[in-house]
Amino acid sequence: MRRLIPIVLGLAVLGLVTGIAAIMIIFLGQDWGDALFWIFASVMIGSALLVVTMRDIIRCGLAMIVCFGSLAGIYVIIGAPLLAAAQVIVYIGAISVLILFAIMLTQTKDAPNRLVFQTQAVPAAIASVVIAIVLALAIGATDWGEAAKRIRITASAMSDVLFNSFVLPFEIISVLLLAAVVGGIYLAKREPGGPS
Amino acid sequence: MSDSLDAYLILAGLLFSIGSFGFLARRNAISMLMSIELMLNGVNLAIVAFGAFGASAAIAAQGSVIALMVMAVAAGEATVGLAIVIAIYRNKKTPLVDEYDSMKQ
Amino acid sequence: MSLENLIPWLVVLPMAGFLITALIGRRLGKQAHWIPVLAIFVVWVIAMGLVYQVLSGAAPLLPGSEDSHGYVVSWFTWIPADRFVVDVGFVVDSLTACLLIVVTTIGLLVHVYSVGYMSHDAGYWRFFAYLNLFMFSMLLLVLASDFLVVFVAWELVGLSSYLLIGFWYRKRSAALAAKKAFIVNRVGDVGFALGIMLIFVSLGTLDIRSVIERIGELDSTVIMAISLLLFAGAMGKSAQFPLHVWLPDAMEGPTPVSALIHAATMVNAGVYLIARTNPIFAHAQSALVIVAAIGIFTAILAASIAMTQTDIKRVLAYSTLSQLGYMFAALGVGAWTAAIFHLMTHGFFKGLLFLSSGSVIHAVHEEQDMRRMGGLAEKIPITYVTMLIGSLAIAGIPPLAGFFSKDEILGESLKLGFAWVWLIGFIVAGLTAFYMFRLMGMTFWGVFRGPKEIWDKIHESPPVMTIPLILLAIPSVFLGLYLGLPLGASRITEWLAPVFEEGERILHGGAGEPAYNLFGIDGVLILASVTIVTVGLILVWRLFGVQIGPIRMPSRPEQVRELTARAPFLYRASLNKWWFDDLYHLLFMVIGGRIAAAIWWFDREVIDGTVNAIGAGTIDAGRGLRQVQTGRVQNYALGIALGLIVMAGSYLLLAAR
Amino acid sequence: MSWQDFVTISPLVAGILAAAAILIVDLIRPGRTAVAVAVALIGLGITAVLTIAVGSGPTPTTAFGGAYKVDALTTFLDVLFIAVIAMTIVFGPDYLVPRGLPVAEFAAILVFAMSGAMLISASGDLLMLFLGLELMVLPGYLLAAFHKSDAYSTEGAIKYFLLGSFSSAIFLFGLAFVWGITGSIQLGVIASDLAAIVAGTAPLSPGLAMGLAFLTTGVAFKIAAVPFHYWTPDAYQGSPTPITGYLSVLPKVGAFALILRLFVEGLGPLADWWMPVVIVLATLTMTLGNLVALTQDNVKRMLGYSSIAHTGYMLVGLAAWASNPAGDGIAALLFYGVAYAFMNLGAFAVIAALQKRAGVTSSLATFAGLGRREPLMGILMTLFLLSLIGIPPTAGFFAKANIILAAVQAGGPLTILAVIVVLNAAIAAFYYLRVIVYMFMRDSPSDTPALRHGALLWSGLAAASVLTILLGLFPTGLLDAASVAAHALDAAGTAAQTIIPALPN
Amino acid sequence: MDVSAIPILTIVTFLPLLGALAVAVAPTSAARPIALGFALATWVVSLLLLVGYLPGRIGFQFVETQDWISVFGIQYKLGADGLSVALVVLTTTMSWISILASFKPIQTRIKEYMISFLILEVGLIGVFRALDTFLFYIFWEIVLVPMYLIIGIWGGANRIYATIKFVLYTLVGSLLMLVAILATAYAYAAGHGNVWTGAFDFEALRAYAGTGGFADGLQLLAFVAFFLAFAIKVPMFPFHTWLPDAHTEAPTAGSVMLAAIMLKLGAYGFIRFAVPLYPSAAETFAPAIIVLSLIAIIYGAIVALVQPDLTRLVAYSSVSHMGFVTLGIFVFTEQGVQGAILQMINHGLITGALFLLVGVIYERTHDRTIAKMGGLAARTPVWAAVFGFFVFASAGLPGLSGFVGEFLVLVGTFVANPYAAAVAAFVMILAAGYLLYMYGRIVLGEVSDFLAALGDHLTDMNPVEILTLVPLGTLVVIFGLQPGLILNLISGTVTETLTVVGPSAPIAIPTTVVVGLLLIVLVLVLARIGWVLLRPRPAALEPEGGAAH
Repeated sequence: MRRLIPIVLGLAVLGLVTGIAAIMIIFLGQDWGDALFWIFASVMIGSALLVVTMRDIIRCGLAMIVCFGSLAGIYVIIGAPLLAAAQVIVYIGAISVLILFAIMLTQTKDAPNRLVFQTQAVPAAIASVVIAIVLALAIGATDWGEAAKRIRITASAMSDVLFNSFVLPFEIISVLLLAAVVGGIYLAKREPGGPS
Repeated sequence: MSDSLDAYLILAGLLFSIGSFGFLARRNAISMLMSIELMLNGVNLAIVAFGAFGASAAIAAQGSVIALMVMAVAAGEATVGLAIVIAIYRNKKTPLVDEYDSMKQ
Repeated sequence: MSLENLIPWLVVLPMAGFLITALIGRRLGKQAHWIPVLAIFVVWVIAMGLVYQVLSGAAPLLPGSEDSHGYVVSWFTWIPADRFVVDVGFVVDSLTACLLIVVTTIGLLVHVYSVGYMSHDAGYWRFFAYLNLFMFSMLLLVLASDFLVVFVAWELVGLSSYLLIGFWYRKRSAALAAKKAFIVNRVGDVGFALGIMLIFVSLGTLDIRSVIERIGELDSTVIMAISLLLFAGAMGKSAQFPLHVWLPDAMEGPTPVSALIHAATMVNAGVYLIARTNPIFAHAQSALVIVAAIGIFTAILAASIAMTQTDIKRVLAYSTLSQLGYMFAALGVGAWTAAIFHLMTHGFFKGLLFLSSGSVIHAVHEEQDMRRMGGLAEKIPITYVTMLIGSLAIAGIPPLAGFFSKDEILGESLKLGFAWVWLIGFIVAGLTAFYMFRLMGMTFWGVFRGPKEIWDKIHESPPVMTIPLILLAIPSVFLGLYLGLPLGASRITEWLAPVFEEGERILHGGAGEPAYNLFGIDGVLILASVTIVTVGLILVWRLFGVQIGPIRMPSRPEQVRELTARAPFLYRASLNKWWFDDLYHLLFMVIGGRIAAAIWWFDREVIDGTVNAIGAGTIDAGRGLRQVQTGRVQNYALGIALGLIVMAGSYLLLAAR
Repeated sequence: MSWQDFVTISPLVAGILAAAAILIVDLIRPGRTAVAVAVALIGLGITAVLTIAVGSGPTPTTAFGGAYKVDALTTFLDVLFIAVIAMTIVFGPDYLVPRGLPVAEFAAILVFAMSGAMLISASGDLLMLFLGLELMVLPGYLLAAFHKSDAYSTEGAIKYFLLGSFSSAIFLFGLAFVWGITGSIQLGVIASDLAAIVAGTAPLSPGLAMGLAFLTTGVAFKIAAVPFHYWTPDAYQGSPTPITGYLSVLPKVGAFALILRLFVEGLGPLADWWMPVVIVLATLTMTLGNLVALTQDNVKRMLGYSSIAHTGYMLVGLAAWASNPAGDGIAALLFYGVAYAFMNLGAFAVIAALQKRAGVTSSLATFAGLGRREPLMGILMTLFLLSLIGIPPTAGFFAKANIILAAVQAGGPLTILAVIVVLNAAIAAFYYLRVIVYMFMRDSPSDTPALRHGALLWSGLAAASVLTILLGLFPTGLLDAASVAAHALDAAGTAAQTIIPALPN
Repeated sequence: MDVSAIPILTIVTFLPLLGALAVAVAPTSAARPIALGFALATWVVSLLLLVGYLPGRIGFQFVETQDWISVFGIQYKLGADGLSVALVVLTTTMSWISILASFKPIQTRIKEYMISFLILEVGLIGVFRALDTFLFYIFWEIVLVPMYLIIGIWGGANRIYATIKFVLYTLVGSLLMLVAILATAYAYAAGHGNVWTGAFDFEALRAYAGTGGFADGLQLLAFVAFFLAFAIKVPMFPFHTWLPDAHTEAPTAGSVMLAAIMLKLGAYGFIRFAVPLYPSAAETFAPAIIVLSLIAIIYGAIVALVQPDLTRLVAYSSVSHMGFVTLGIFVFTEQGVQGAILQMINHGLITGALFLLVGVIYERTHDRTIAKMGGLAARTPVWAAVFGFFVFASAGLPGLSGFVGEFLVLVGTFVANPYAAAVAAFVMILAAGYLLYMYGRIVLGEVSDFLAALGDHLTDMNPVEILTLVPLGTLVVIFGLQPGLILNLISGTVTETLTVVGPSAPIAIPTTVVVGLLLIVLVLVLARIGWVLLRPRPAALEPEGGAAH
């Protein structure tokens, strides 16, 4: 049962957040965008926290998928639907699956029972909190000279950039992936002589 | 709220720090890898946000294209990383990174 | 060719003799003595020629002087360091002549004597080589015209004395004595060297004659400093208190060496130096007083020690000290002529005494302790007679040589207003007679106290040894008469007048010394000294016996014992040489050694320790920093994160400025 | 993309094609060491020719709207990269083959990494910089793990990989900030924007400060500057020795290329802000590197720490430029990079040669009596070590002198830094000399037989040693090239000040 | 004959290098003759310098200039004045003597030995030749490596500690000097509109310094750096502790070169570079340096008094003697500098010979403990005689070369400060003390049991050994009787040196210097005590017990 607690908690949080969102819309009269942003944001952060805290690594993987999903949602809100799609395809479709496979490959039975955290979890927590605070302060204190309204990114604009000014990087990416794959195959393939 | 750049940036910052916490605190190589992915996504969010609130449509497009490429790179990194994890798992029979300390000082 | 051109040969010949003998002497074996002896003989001939020329006034006048005859030869430039130029040159004036007489004559005789004395020694050739080296150095010393060259010779005689004292190097005591002699001499030499530097710095030249001419230009304190520094050098060479400790030990050397170096010649170098530079000292009268004081103190100190020594050579050594003290006292009071006079007479009779004692030691098979001698008079008559003459001479029995010179010193010091010097010298005269005839008594009279079998084998030394004794005995008798008469205007006085007139003028402001009147003060003084000597003689004869012709007394050991028991402190003090050796040992060996050890500790532990500490500290720092590298990725990552935070903070600060 | 663009990037293309060619040839003729090496060297040769051809053309030329830019610096660095990779490939087989490791993949991945480095040296905007960096380091991770059946190799690799991607994320975040501030990824534009910002009286915005912090951290990690150096010793010790040599040179120099492009050309206007940080980093880096190296008994690990120290020396050159752009700081840095590359590669090659027989460790004891066993090897190692110490007449000496000269020119705090440099050099001498002590003043524990080494290795060593000596005796040529390259950079920087902020195409 | 036509300096400098190459390719059996041959050839050529050199002239002769690293105006510039001619001839002489002397003792790795020895000679000659500060530094460092190998490979039991100490100690100093050299060069360039031409050219720099070109701050710092480098090499108190270790561990020939030539590098550096380039700084620091020299003179002698080991004793006597050199240089008086240079050469000859002689005995007894010796005069008379000769030469006996130099230094010092001279002169006693103590202890007295036990192994000197010492002895006598030979050679150097630092008459020694020194000593002692408390085990430079080989 104990292993369900985080999920229950997660659902509770989810409910709470959606509730707040509903209240925001119905009573405070905020527009849908803000509400969705709020929901996605909280879900993303929540699931991210689960990713880094949960004991069972498989659930971590699942939580990560949730996290990436909600990030995709945020991309939509920010006005980059194409990117959101890419996010879904690349991360949820590729990377997460890859990671889950890896988890399967490297799991030993007794893995979950061991300590989840390093002995240095507390200093780590402090450090990352400090980083977060510093970042937040800096961001808040900075005038980014940003435009008042965000711009929706059309597919055409994106493809234009991608295939005109960024064609070279695009090719480089392919090379990079090629190198990665070649090496990855070499490393992952089991040697006849090597250890099993 | 959804119209302020700061909100997105702070969100990105949070994601980044959570990822870094995971990286610092987790023992399992793969969960560290996942944490790195979280961090990268945080950065991505920042990039996209910067673009979206940029001066022109071109910049906005640039932003999301860059984010796209970052994803690709992340994929590449993940491939390499997982390959290495598998390789070392063969040698050490454990995914727990803090047990890989045969070389120190 | 005139004699002038021969002067360099005086030093060249002995040097040549030294080099040749040193290189091939080993092969010559028992013939090794020919070259050295020959060299010295030639030297003697040349020297005598020079002496005659100079003293008879046949020699040309010295440049820049109206009445002193002599030769000045400059040979070659030694150090041409732009302003610091040193020429090797020679000056032969009457003072040098007097020294030449002593040095070459006794030198020659000792060479001959050694042929016999050393005949059985393995290092025969070595001995003669060293002797020639010494002759070279000594002649250079008395001939040199430049302070620095004198200093060179000064050191070289020290070297040869080192080599000869340590001649029997297998004897640890000999080696130590040699070292002691050299080092104690070095102490004086440092003073001498500093004096020379001061002279150069203040006058810009080191040529003795010009220095003496221009010394007046300097202010009195500088002159004072110069004189004291020079005197320091003299103290070292002439073994004056407190640097006297080396001379008695030097008796470890072969007896001819003691006779030549440590009685007749080298130890006189100090006297010569001060006499040579008399105008400098004349300018610094308080320095002269110090000279007088130290001299006369040494005289009585040494005499008091000599009274109880039992080693025949040590007795003579202390008597040498005492007589040198006389000479310095004379120099101090300004009776320079008297000093040189005593130097010459003492050179001869002390040389005689030493050679005779050598003959005695030879006879009793290298035994030096007088308590194992006695009654040797009948066995070795020649030695006995010569030694008796020597003793009488040193005791100051008229008309032997010692009488005149010593009487001159005492008289002058009283007349020049140094009553205290006279008084002490007066007492010392008595002591001298005492210890000399104690020696005679214990050695030649009474009964033989050594083992029987030796007694049977005792025989007179070979002629090659006895003839030098006889030759030395002659001047011991007549030299005083020859040089010291006529009383008041003695021959030596007029010889040396040109050398000392300058100093005399500065000292007494030209006021010549009071006329000599035999039937006045001087006569009284003569009587007085004769009396004190007689008292001394009678005392010693009553205690240790005597057998001279009609005068016959048995020795009375029990009275001696009684006497020593009555004044135990004085006796022990005298016996232990007033504990000076022990004091120095404590100061320089024990305490000095401790200090040196402490400094070495400082070097090892502190200075080197610091160096090593820095090295080790660095490595320890490395060891410490290693620990950072735990080998765990998360630790590394945390480190990076912290680095990031610090970096962010510092950039924020920088940005805010 | 026009034909001209293609011509401009032809060296890069050639490099990538070379890598591909190696793989293809390996597919056709698997496991043929000689063939793979031959193909690789030919490919590199072509790449070099093209590089020089393009470089000797009119520079600076740009392609793809300024994304790719060839100037004297590019050519200088590219030639160095090609040389380094060629040497590494030459040194590889002697070590790999006895351990049954494939040379073809080795060579191919190396060449990929090289093209990444070339990309950095030629990139004109942030994205290219980032991609180039990744293209350079990803193969690095793979190579570190190349001996995949060896626990040490993989352990070093995973440490390297995890920390590396961590720092990449940080670096990327920094880039994001800069992009956000300036709204452009073009280095030139960035430079001029920042110049405008600096010209304005307002202090730097916190966001920009954060961006700087993240960027500095990222690159500091890549060049292994203290306190971001932790991965270095472990990765170096674990990797197969020839690869350690590679790791100690190419990624480091590549990262410095990144610094030159990003910090000097792009963030140059902010020099006043990052100079103090660089000074502190330099001091920490060289001091800690040397101190810890003092106590190492494993030569590979020791050289790892020493490479950290050398990073510190190079940073001094950077700081010198920052405080006195008119001086020779960058030229000194470049010269140092070249000298360091050859002497370090040489040293590692000797270690690799000693480890020819599998199972031989790289501990100091391995070197005992080497001077007796293999005199030539010993002498070569001595040469490289002396050069690393900085004893004349070797490249290392002149490089160090050059750095010090630049620092002295800058004056002020840099003078103190110069003194720290020489004190460090003295400390360093100790542990380098220890190796010589073992080689010449100790006897081999058991009379291990002298190994036979391939002509390939010898030729590589010959090249390294000759360069090490020649650069010390006649450094003028390289010196001129370096200063030309450096001035190209200055020109770019100054040009940037004048560019009107403009968007790509 | 006219030797100005041929690049004789280059030949002299690099002939040994040629020899090294020849040895490298030749078979081991031929190593010795080839090495000796080249050393002798170098010697002969260097004698041509004596022939061709025109003494008494200001400035350098045989100058060869060749652009090298034009970017910074670094040149390959060689030249010689009297001082360097004298020192180079000394170097070449000692080199072939040492090579000859190491024929018998060195039996392992002969090729490597000879090669390092010849390279050492290259470096040494180069240092005395270089007229370009950068080139000078390069030669300066080149000297280190072969010496490091010579001590480390062919040395005694504790050789590794000694050799590493030697190298690190020297390196620290010389690296700081490098910074100073570069800073000076830059100051020059900056003073000439950032034109580097001549920035490393010694003559240009000296001229510029003469015009007061270098700021005082730079002068002080640079001089301190140079001072460290040279003071460590000399070695001056308190930087001397590497010397005894190096001497005790080095092979005989190594010790000879170390004592005879390498110690001179520092003194040469002072005269050639430190003083002319930074005159005002030199005058500022002179009192302190004088005090240090006095300490070195007395201190070295006192420590020598209690040394149990022959080589250590001679090493500390070197410290004392070299103190005279630095003293003479920094009193800035004519006699002082002349004496210093004489002392350099004489110390080279005499101490070199002493080490050779100690080596002779060591080779037979494999021991240098004074306490074990005794009565050698009886067993090895020739050795005893020669040893005695050099012992007295070292004690500064007049007529031998040691005396003149010392006395000139003393006179020069007396001009500047009589009390300093008095202190220095005091060493005459101490020197006699430790030298005669040693001589009496090992040569005189009865044959010690240790030596007696050796039986016939303890043979007297063989012809080769005598051959190595004859030239030294001859020179000692010649220079003792005719110091003018050297004085004329170096007069130009002396006047030139003194033109920049005027013989500023009496140099007062401020009490602050003395007090400061005492304070430092106190601090060090306390530190040492603290060290003992904190870290009982003795600090070793070799962490992994490499010291105990």
